[in-house]
Amino acid sequence: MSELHAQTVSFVRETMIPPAPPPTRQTGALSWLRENLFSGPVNTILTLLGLAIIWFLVSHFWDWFAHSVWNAASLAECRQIIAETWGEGARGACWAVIRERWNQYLFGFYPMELYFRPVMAFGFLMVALAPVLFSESLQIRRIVLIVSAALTLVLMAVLGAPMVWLAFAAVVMIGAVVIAERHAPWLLIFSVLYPLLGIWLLWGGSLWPQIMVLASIGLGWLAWKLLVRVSPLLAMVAGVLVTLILWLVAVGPAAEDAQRLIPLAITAVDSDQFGGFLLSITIGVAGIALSLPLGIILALARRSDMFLVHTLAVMFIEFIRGVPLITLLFVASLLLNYFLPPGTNFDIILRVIIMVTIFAAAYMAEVIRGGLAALPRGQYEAADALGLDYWKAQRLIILPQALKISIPGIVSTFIGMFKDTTLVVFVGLFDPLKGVSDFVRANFAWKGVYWEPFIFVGAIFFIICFSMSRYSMFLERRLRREHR
Amino acid sequence: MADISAPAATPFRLSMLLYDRRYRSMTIQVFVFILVMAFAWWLVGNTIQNLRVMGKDFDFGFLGQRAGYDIPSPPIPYTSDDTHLRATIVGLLNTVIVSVLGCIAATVLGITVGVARLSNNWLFARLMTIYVEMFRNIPLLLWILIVYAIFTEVLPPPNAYRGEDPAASMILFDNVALTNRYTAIPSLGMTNNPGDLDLGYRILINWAVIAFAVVLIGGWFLRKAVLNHAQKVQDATGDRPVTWWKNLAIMTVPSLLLIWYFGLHLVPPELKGFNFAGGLNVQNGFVALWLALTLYTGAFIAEIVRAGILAVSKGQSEAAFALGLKPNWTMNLVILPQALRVIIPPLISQYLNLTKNSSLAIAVGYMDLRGTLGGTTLNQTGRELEAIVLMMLIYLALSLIISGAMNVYNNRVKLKER
Amino acid sequence: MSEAITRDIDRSHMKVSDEVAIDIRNMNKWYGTFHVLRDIDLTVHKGERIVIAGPSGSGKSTLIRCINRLEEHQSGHIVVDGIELTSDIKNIDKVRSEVGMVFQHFNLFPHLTVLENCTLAPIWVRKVPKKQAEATAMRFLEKVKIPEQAGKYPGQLSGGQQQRVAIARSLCMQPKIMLFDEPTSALDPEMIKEVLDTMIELAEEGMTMLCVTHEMGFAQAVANRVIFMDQGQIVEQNNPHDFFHNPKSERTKLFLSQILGH
Amino acid sequence: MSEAITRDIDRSHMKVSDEVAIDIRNMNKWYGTFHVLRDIDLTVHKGERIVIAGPSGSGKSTLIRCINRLEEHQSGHIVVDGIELTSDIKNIDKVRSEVGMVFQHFNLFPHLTVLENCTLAPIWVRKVPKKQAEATAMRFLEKVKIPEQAGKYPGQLSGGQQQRVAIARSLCMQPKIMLFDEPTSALDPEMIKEVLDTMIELAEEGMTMLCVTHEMGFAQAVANRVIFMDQGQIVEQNNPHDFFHNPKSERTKLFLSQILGH
Amino acid sequence: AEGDTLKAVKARGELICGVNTGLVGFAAPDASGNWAGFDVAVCKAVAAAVLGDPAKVKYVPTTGQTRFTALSSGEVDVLARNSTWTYSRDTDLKLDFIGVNYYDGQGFMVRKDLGVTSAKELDGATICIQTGTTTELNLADYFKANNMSYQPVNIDSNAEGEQQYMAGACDAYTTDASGLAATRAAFADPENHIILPEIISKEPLGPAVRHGDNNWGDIVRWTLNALIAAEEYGVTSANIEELATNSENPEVQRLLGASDELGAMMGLDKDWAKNAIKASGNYGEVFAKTIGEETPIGLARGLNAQWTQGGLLYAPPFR
Ligand SMILES: Nc1ncnc2c1ncn2[C@@H]1O[C@H](COP(=O)(O)OP(=O)(O)OP(=O)(O)O)[C@@H](O)[C@H]1O
Ligand SMILES: Nc1ncnc2c1ncn2[C@@H]1O[C@H](COP(=O)(O)OP(=O)(O)OP(=O)(O)O)[C@@H](O)[C@H]1O
Ligand SMILES: [Mg+2]
Ligand SMILES: [Mg+2]
Repeated sequence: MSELHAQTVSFVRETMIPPAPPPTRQTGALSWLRENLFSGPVNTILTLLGLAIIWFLVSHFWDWFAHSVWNAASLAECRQIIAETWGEGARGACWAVIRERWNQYLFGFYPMELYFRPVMAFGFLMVALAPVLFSESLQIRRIVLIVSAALTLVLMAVLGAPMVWLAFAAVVMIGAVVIAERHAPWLLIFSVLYPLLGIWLLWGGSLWPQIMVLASIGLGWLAWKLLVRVSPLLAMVAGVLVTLILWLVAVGPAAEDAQRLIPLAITAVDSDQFGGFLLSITIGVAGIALSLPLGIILALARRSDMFLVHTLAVMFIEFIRGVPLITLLFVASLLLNYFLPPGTNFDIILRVIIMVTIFAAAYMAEVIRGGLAALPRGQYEAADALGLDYWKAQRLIILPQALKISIPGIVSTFIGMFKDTTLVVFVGLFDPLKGVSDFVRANFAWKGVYWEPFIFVGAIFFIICFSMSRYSMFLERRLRREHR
Repeated sequence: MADISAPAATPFRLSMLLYDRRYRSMTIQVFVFILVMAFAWWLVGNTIQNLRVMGKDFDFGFLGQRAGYDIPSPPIPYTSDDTHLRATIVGLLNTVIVSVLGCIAATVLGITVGVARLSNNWLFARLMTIYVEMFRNIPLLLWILIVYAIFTEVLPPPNAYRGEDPAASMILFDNVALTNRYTAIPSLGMTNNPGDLDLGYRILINWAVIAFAVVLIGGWFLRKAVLNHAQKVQDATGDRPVTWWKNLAIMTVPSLLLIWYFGLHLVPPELKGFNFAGGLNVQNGFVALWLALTLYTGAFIAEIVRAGILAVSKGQSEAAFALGLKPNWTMNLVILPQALRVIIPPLISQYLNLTKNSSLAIAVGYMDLRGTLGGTTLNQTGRELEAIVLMMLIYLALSLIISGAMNVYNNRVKLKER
Repeated sequence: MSEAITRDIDRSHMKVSDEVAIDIRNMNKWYGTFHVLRDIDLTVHKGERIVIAGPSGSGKSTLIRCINRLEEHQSGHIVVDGIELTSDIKNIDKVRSEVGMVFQHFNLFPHLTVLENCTLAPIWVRKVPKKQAEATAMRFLEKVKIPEQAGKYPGQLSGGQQQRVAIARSLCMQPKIMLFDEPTSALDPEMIKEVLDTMIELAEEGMTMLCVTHEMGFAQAVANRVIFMDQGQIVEQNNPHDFFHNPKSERTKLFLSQILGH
Repeated sequence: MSEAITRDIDRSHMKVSDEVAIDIRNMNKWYGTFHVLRDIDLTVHKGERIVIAGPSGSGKSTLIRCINRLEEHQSGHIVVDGIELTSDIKNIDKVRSEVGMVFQHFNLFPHLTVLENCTLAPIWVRKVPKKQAEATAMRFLEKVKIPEQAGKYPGQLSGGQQQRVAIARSLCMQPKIMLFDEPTSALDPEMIKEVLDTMIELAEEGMTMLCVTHEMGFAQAVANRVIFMDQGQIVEQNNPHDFFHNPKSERTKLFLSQILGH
Repeated sequence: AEGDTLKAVKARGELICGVNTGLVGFAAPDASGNWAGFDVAVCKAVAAAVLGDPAKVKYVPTTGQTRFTALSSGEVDVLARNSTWTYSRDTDLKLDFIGVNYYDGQGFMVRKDLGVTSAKELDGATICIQTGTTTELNLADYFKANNMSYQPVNIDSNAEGEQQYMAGACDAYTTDASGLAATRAAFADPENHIILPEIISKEPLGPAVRHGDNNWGDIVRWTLNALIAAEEYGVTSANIEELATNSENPEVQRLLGASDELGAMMGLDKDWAKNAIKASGNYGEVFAKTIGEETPIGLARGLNAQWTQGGLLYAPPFR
């Protein structure tokens, strides 16, 4: 009736109850089936529908896959083999075309004896990316480094790389693995130098331009250093100007002179020999690498409280995002020559890379803007209160954090861009999907093959993009966890 | 309280241009402006000079010339004698048509798949995941080509429908013929044709279409009125009157009456000569492009929808259940309104992407803006500068319209926060 | 935060009747193969105010979530207000409209105003006319002392205000039993007091309450009974005074020394 | 939390000099059309320790943020250490490197270790060699009693530790004046004491301090002067003893009754 | 830019030649990336004439849309990409076609079982056509002139066109007759397809150069003429060395640089024509090797026979 009642219920457990197994219908394969596949009429229908879809796909495509021919010199021969082996009218896949032309799907017209160079450049790319993309988890970085080192070396050996190169690659890759274990931030130096190295490996030629570019950056840094006491802003402008002017004026001649004095060159490969996935990856990686700084500048400009700077950034970003990439590629191939001084003429691949960069930069700017916006205001205020000026605050406090948050977005942008590199076929470049396939089919032997190249190329795209998207999802999850 | 006393004016010194916050931003902006202007001036200067060197000019006069090429199934009357301008408009309309239909279908597909991925049916959820991953990670161009190739390779040619014992037969009660050129569907015939409204420029709209439009729009408003009324009744008495049959009647009865009045009937396609005639032949290029765009964008939308639903925390539905709300009310009153806020902005940028991606139409020979203005017209007239600039501007305008709509929506639904 | 409870409550009028509000017998629950609740026996009478304490992961939340079937139990019986919880949907709905629940993170509907949050369930579940629902809602908002916030959105309120709205929202369904799952643990210290005051007021009116909380001041002030759980079992039950000053089980002692230690 | 202040401080050696550290005259500030700070007049001498109190929204934070120009004032004058704050960037930079600030939410840089947090500004703003900056940083970390955490990241520290790092970070710039904006209000009770102790130590060394806080124990123990603000104005200024025991204005009385009430 | 293409090519040591991205018989790279084909032979000949080495060519694949821009913007020195010489291209587009290396005409291919024997019976047919080509305009004009209707199926590339046609997505496939023959030859069942007798247009395909650099135009024009003349005079890659030293025919002597210094007039070596012919043989040899009857494509010489054989090939005299 009252308080007393409550007091009578006092209770103390003397012995604890051990955990018991759940009732049987909670476990076992049958219960799994019941719960996951047949838990209700709707679910059952969906399951049957799913089975129907699977059955349809298998029944329609299985025999085609099963009747694969790997060894033939032409489509006609393929057809003949299929007819002989599985009877007249049988359908079958003619993978022989891939067997014969795989190199062009992967490397385009890159000289066959030099295939190891792109492979090496790609392997080094992994090393260069490791400290950036896999900076958090030592274990993942170790796996990535070791696997890519091993793969690169094996592939290079298979592709007949000379001993010198093998040794060079081995030193770099094993060195990277060791450094990653000992003092990972040093790998960043390699990341910074990688663009020059990668360009050299891919295009070959003299190493001097690379060295000269480095030297001019060094001079620009010197100029900055000299002036920074006077005015940081002025110093930055001066540093950039010195570097740019040296690039435009001095690097070329100086490199030639140096090359004459001390030859330091490997076989040059023109960019019109690039094709297939080599082209896609080159455009994709170059585009993303170049668009990152541009995107950062655009994002900062867009967040600026200076009206004009903000407006210009918005206009630029919205314009680029508002038109299809294909029109920008047209601009690269058809209009860029109108816009440049008469007589200038440069490589179509370079032009395409420029347009792709601009395109990606607009998207990148939005991604990075998101990262910037995700930083709490306190970080800006703390930087201000410590007396850091705008650029120092950005460089030391804001961007390192914002970029880290943005990595998943950057990876997604890269995936999109990488897929979009197939559009370069519309300006006459040999993308792996249509460009290479079209000229392969322009050959008499392979006229009429259709599905096999598509499946081959599609599978490679899928593997690359899927693994990247998984990686970015993994990052996203981890970032979300960290933010809590 | 003292009023604003103007800050003491400090005398202006030149160094303030760099070191005074107020002037510094001005200085930077002027500097940026000069830089941008110089760059623009340089571009324009180069262009003028280049045009002179090549002996060309910048002139849109070519749009008035005879186009000379044909466009399959133009949405407005068009022949090869029409001008490039009209060809451009046809292309633009084609772009808009495939984009709009693509957006609608992709939304439906995306929502279905997005929800299916959340279903607790293991098999189906997996299948949907495979679909989404396949389409997200393989270039769109490949999908367009594949879908198109499937259409050409798998479907029978119109020929197969010929003869006593045809190899293929029409479906849906002999109304639809799927061929590897087009899908022949019935067209609408009228026994009581009210004639056309001439909009000028050889654009005709049948009065019956207008009548249907009026009836449907009217019905939509009426439906709103019914719902409002139901809401009022619910507010007053707590019980919500049943409205579905009223709505059904409002939406169907007037249309049925109109159908009866105009004597609307289906004219099934018939094989005449090489092709089906009588009905409508929907080009496979269009269908393939539409389907590929739908499947591709649908995969992205599915992810958006899934993320949107997942973004509404589990606590929300638990709170609703704890209050005694039934699952379907919980969905309608609690989950969806919140999920939509998360879903709509990325959804619209997918619409934007779809519209831009429709420029790949050329791969299947669908004559969209890129195929007409940026393709044949450009090629025949050699006016690349004008054609591409115009094409970019049109795409830009389409994008701005879409993103404008998005901004309006975003501002309307923004959650109020502290 | 024990100083948050300032006044000592006059418990004399807070009668506990003999009627049983909740009756749990031999209840067991598993998550997969993990046995979260083991042989729970618990009878709650109308008007009783029960505080459930225990270390993290001991199954407190799961227990009270079973009471309005946000979680399903796998064996044993739960009878709420005379209705047994089985998988019968009608029973579940009935129980849920008799049992109000307040969550740790409020779970207000951010797209609805405070008033709409409070009237949503009465209108759709109880079919109350809107006007009337709003009047009731305003009454409860006044009770939790935020009538002036009725037109705002939850996002515009402080945590303490949000939790009070959540309480008002539950009350608008005029439940017979209220469940609280750590209602103050996501709040800043100043706001805890606001919410506890509201809960005390409810207690004074004789509402049957089950409250998972670590606010021992609150427990001492209003509870009829404190239940201590560990490893999915009820380890000790007692009136607050004895529970705090004379715990019997070793685990309870350890637990109390931890939370009262500082 | 008044029990946090345990010892009574010997104020005799905490001299207040005649030199003026901060001089605010007739200062007004608006957010849009909202007049947040009205006719503020305030002179702070070197070595003074001022506590600013007042209800939420009264403009306390805004006031001290104006002192290092995180916010811009629109009329009147603020002279800090002889430098007037105008929009001249050089002056602003100079003032900021003389004035340290500690925020409510610490605002440590999560991507840098504790040591890097502390050496960042000395290295980049004061151009101190790294070695030297690290030595200084370690000295201050020792002062706030967490030298052993130097290599950790802020995310690995407790709130109290983080706040002490924030204080050390400010001190590393060897500022003449320290501003504190509710440095303890985001902390759990146990941690408040750690931080207050550190602040008291600072005060004992004669640092000029302006501190927005509701820790009245702290105010009584170390402040030379308590300033009470309301609606953007300084309503009352007094020494702590008189302020707490003999408030003059009605508003102050009301406020004191509220915060000391529970 | 005007007048220095030759200088630029010599300085570069490489001829940049715009070609098709892949067209059977005319231009396509093989498995090791070597370009070959009828158009490619022109590039090689010009490179041999100018630089003395047929291998010094960089091939720039161009699409229907990029080809003329590539030429007019100076990206390529010569465009050898089966482009039809038309009035507007020559004038409005500011190109110079320097001659015709293949006389083509637009035709139709249909399945035999369609029962069609003449293009006039194609009323209402579905026709596959590559967009952005002159064939598209010709087709429209032809059907209009004959009061017939058709449904175009626009395709982007030749490969797609073949695929569409084979699957029966169009009743007829129209393109240049040479292309039709090549396409048909590649079918598994060429005997089931016929090329209709009507040729509905003139398609003179020829290399083009930029407008304005007449000397360069001359070089390309006369290189092509040299190949044609060489066939006429029986100069082949096999006997060229021999004839260069001891030919009786004064025209051959002039052509192969034995007597007059013709090359110097254009700023080339005296061996220019010899080199050009040596590159891949005379016109007839090139034809036979790439698209002739011996090849799977199996085109007959037809209009492209020497004027002496009843064809249209007629090289102006070398003097
Ligand atoms: N959905 C679930 N699936 C599997 N295990 C769960 C699930 N929800 C809770 N658990 C586990 O059940 C146990 C009891 O959880 P419960 O939330 O009831 O604990 P609690 O006593 O409320 O703890 P806290 O004080 O942390 O809220 C925990 O070990 C938890 O990890
Ligand atoms: N950026 C801003 N824009 C507009 N109004 C603002 C802004 N920042 C603060 N305010 C307003 O100015 C007033 C004073 O704010 P301030 O933060 O200085 O108060 P406070 O005394 O520090 O309060 P608290 O104790 O809550 O921190 C408040 O009414 C606040 O709403
Ligand atoms: Mg819990
Ligand atoms: Mg404040």
